[in-house]
Amino acid sequence: MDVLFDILGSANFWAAAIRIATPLIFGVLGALICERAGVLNLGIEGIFVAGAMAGWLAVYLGAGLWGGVLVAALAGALFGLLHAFLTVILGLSQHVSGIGITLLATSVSYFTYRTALPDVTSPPRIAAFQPLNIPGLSDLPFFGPALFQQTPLTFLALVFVVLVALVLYRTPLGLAIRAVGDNPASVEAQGLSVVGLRVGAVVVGSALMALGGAFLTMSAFDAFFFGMVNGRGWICIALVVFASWQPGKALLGALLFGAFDAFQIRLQAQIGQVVPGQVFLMLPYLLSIVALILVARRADYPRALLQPWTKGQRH
Amino acid sequence: MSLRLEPRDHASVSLKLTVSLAAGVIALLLVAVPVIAAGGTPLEAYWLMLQGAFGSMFALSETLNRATPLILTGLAAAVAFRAKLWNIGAEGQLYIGALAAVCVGSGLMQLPPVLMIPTVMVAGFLAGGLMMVIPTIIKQRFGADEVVITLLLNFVVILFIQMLVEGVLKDPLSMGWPQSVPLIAEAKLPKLLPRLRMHWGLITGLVAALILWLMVRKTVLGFEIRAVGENKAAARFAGIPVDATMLKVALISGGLAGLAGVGEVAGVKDYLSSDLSPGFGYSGIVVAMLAGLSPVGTVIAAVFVAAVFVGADSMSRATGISSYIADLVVALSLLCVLVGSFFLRFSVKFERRQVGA
Amino acid sequence: MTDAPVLLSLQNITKRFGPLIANNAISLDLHRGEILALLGENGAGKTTLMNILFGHYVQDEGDVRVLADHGALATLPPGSPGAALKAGLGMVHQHFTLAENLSGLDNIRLGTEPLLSFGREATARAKVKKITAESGLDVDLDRRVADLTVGEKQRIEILKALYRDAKVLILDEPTAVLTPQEAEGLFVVLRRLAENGLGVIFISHKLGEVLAVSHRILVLRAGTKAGELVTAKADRRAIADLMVGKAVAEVVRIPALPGETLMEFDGVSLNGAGRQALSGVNLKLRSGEIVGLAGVSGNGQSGIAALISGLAVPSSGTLRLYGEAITKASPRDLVEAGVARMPEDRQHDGVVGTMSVADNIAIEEVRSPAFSKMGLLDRKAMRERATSAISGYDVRCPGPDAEARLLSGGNVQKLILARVLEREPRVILANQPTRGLDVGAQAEVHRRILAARDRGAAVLVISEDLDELFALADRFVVVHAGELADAGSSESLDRGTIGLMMAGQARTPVGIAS
Amino acid sequence: QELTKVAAVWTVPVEQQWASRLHNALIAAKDRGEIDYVYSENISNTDYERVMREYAEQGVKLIVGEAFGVEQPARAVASEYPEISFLMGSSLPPVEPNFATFDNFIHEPSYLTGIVAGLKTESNKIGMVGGYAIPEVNRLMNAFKAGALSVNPDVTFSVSFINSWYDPPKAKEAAFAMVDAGADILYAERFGVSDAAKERGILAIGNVIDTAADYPGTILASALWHGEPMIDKAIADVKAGSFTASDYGIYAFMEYGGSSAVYDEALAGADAVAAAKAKEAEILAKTFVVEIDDSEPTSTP
Ligand SMILES: Nc1ncnc2c1ncn2[C@@H]1O[C@H](COP(=O)(O)OP(=O)(O)OP(=O)(O)O)[C@@H](O)[C@H]1O
Ligand SMILES: Nc1ncnc2c1ncn2[C@@H]1O[C@H](COP(=O)(O)OP(=O)(O)OP(=O)(O)O)[C@@H](O)[C@H]1O
Ligand SMILES: [Mg+2]
Ligand SMILES: [Mg+2]
Repeated sequence: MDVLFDILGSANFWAAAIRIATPLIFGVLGALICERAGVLNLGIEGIFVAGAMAGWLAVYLGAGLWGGVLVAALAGALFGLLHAFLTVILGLSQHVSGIGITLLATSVSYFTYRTALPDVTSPPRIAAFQPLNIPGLSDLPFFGPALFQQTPLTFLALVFVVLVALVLYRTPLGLAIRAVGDNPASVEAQGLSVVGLRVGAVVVGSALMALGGAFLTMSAFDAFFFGMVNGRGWICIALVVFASWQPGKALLGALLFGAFDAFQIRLQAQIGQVVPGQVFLMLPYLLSIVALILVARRADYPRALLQPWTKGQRH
Repeated sequence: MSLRLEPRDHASVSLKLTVSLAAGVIALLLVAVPVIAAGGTPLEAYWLMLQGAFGSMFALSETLNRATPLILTGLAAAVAFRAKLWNIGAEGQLYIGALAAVCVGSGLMQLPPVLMIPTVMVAGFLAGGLMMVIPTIIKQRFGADEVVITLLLNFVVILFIQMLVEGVLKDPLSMGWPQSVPLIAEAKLPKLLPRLRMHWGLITGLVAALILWLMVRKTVLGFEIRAVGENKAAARFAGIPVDATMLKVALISGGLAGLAGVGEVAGVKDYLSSDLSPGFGYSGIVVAMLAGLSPVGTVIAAVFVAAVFVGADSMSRATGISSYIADLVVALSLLCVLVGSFFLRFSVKFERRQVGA
Repeated sequence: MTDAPVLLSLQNITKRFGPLIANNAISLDLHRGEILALLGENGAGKTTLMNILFGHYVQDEGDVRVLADHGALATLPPGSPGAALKAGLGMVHQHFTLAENLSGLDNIRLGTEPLLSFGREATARAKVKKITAESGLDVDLDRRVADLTVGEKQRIEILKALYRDAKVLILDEPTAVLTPQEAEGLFVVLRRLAENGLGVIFISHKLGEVLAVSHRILVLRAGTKAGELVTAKADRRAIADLMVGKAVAEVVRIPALPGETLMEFDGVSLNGAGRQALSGVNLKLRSGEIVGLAGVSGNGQSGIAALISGLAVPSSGTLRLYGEAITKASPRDLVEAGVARMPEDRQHDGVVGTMSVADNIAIEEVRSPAFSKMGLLDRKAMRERATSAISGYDVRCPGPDAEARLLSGGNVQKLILARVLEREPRVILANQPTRGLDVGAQAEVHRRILAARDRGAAVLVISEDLDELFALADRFVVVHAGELADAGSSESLDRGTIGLMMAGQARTPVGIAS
Repeated sequence: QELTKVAAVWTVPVEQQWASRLHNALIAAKDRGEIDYVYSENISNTDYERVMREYAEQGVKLIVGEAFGVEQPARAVASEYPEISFLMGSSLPPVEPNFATFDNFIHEPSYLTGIVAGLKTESNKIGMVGGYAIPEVNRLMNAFKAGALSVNPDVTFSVSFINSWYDPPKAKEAAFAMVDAGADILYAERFGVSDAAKERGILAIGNVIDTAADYPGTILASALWHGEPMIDKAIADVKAGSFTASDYGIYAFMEYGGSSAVYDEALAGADAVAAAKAKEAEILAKTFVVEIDDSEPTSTP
């Protein structure tokens, strides 16, 4: 019990939870935007890799850090555009296209990395984002180190949560995105472009996912490694459902996941392995399933998710 | 000039062939980009890919060996997707099937091969099936989305397997490496040809495809699965037991993925470890969709995907191009074939339209 | 009327779907303040024409011209709903185009404000309130559309058009899903709007409505313009003949000879989902008799239908079939016991669109020896049954292997009739049997139901169309707020009485009250 | 004259510390013009046998790789190609006539870095972060612990495994957790751990490769593995036709120059380095033997 309170009472634990959650926040927001518009984007895992690689490589080749962030977002947007072309414009299977994008984005990133840097034997480093020191806030006792000593990308992620929520619930654009994910005919009948809205949502959503990847190589770490995304994209797909497609709950879900991970790492470090480590690693997934079961009945599924739309066709 | 799309009712065989061929050619043209970027010559690369996939008995056997689990996971996805049961969990079901095979086939009981092999297969089938039945029940009871649950269960299962092969199932003779005790000789699937890795799992896959084909076309169950998949409300209204049908689909789907796992341990590896499958479960989804969910098409698509991978991988070795190109070629081929499927559903017409002044 | 300026002009519109010519060189003019009714059989091309007008479809030939601000007709760019909306066209689609996850107000606002702004919800609300006050289209603007009744959804659809200051309002079968009262309310609104200068195009299969509300009638037949009439000089027969191309025979009902009770509701209650809820319902369905169930939609009709269909079980009370309690019967049990069920929503519950006509005809009985042996399908028997059903019930389709989704609504209904009546059922549930069907198809369905009754079946007809109930029912029951009241024999009833009972203002028919 | 063709089959990308030591040694041999070197990286165990066979069919003379996950099939391939020499990382014994084995036995320098860490720690808490608890990792961690305890019995250890070979952000998080729990020295089995040490201003012990330059002021000492003695010996044996199915693992021992300990004297202090060097001399003189313990290391209770 003491250990529990020790861990939960330490500012570093909360800082770690937020840090671990950051890439998930980007990813879950991106997936949420796509799905709200009616497009499932299983390309997320690959888009994470592409963002991680492209952003890092840009900085390694001399771009500034924010330039790298931009390049990562562009890379994500590009794969998003491909996914949108296949699923929105051609109306092809969102499952297959998504898995294809993951395969493509991952292999293109790995291939590019290896072909661009054939002879590295120790991964080259960049000067990554450093935690900000916000005068006043960062120095607060407990709350300073817990909340306000993060890198700029973490704050960017939080800004995006607010921004996405604002756009979704407070602007006509958000109204249109929510409508197109529920019934594209409603949007078309009101003179808006179903294709335009969906393509836009997938492109922007994918750019956000790529920022999740960029965080890994430009903030959480300072080098690119093969396999370093390690399933984080898939977790976001689950978190979106957990969050019932709402940005606020998405943030909560990502933070919970981060907190759990930070907690199990600390528990292992402090009291060793009382049970096999895998049990802890499994728990977030099992808890997500339990949470899903609890929220499922109330979840407000975008009804047009997975449904292609072709103008002039009966649906 | 305007461009317009007209849905097709039917795609003729010759159209299908033309489209597949065109997709293949375009994929190859695209592959030239990374090949040239890595300093290779495309024509040589194409030839080496073909050689690598089909150029020798060994190459062919390797292609078919890789296709074996893909056929089974592809069928698993195809049968579930037909019923609109989105099973993304074939990867986990594969591992659970393999786990069951190891549990019953590593010395727990002694039976002659004629009995042992079927026992191992049935165990793997049931275990994999159960792994899909559970999320299906959860979906029916609580309305929780099966895409996410099956996806999440993949991670749970792999961690569970890691735990077992580092714990109770760990082979005391493995020098500390996390792997299970091996299967006994009687439980192993015989090889089809000496010195080649192809094994009886391939036959299992082909037979499964045949049975599914019959089921879809000729049986009441197949009829009911179609009805439930296409319109649940109408099926329920017409008196088809929707939930029971879904559970049958779940059992078959998970079971087939479980059989893929059995094939990998009993036919290829002999023991279980947490790296048994390089994503066969996920590739199965791709295979099934490429095949348009048709059982026979699944076999063809599985061989195609396997050949592309094995051929490209082998090409990378012969040319010194980074071996990551293999996945890149698979991805490009997949997307090209996917785009091709668009032309099977729609005909594109260019025409002049009269619009008065 | 024709002196008023032309608001909208269609010029030689032609539209082909593959080999089919859905619209063949159709021209029409719509004037200010005019209500134009567009009539035609199912599949005649009405919806297609309106979809072209509104930019959902792109015509192959011809022009759409709309009165522009400068006072002359301007050609609309084809295929752009946005342009149509801008030009002042408003459309109420045959199938709702609402986002169910949004509120009514949000559906109305959708697409009317700059996308990247903070929106003007308050202004929008005020404007909608003003329109509702003027038109009488009252509806809760803040409820999620998913929670609204079909009538309310219909009103939201109309408000969507009016909100954009439409000059022309197109309504594609707006009354197909409305109760008579709701429809009457809509007509009042339409007349008022027309008086204010709006041009209205109104599609309906209900000739009574058309005669009551329109100024002019345009009839389409198989994609071509079959004729144009001034309403004041038209009558039912003439219109029907113009639509079908031949005379439509009247359906006559001979008095019933009720026999034994086949199905009985004995104090049946049903909890749960509001619109399904029933309390203490008593109802007897007797051999050789048609019972008509009247009621404003959402008062429990769907509960009664669900019970007879086997989709729900009573939470208390007893349901009896042939004298035996069947409190836990599944749909399959009921089918096997000889209960024929026609679903309310035929596209949703009646057919599996991507399966063939033959499959859909056999679907209730695939497990019976007629269509399968030892789990293997007997495809030949299925096709034979389908072939005979197609000719026997005049199901217009390319053949038994055609996918059911390609059939029009009327033909889907005939397919379902063939499926359930071919087994000579003893109890029949006909739920909205002719909703959206043209006059010819309606007559056909009515004839079939009456024939089944004459054969000795017990029939329950649920309909929101009182004309239909009076044409079919021997006896009336009325449902209000989950309670069922017996209204007695149809000969002794009039519309006013039924209307009062539907509104819950009388428990028993006036005059029979104790 | 044709160069001796050598192929390597790696289950990990060649950046991975372990593979990189041998990969570099092979590249060096190639650059010296001794061999023609080809390799495949990130090969899954399912594909491993096929890749071995493809190289065998291409007529290479020596195949270097890791048989850990594929012991049986690797041995089967070797037995089918007796004219080819196989030098495989393996936990099992070699097989005549052509299947030689090796492993990274750098427990000796690990022990020495343990001595430095044991003397240097002030909080008496050392954090250790590993990938998976497999023998190759366990034996180094255990030797390190033994070294530290030999000079400072009060040291306690926290051990955690991240269950991945490649997740530096995660390794970094695990390391942060150690620091939060009071560790002032981190044993950096994986990439990511030294980053945490540097960021929090504490010390780290390097493993397998020398990363001191990447983390100035952080790496106290490192236990290095040198692939060259073994690779060069194997190449020479193949060229001379004298390659035998022996255990090449011994070439990782300090006496063959296969491993070494390096210290940052400015950080470690002269005393600690002297103590370690004294032990090193004993090891080289074979008066002291570092125990090989492959069991899973655990945190001090
Ligand atoms: N999207 C489409 N693709 C192909 N054919 C179509 C399409 N829409 C309509 N059609 C064809 O056009 C014809 C006219 O259909 P339409 O929907 O206009 O009929 P309608 O007059 O509105 O019928 P109803 O009274 O049943 O609403 C149909 O017979 C159909 O074959
Ligand atoms: N996707 C489609 N492709 C081809 N034809 C279609 C398609 N959808 C509908 N149709 C055709 O359009 C015509 C009208 O269809 P619609 O759904 O409007 O039927 P309906 O008779 O109006 O039924 P309801 O009144 O119940 O809506 C039908 O004849 C049908 O063949
Ligand atoms: Mg219509
Ligand atoms: Mg209609």
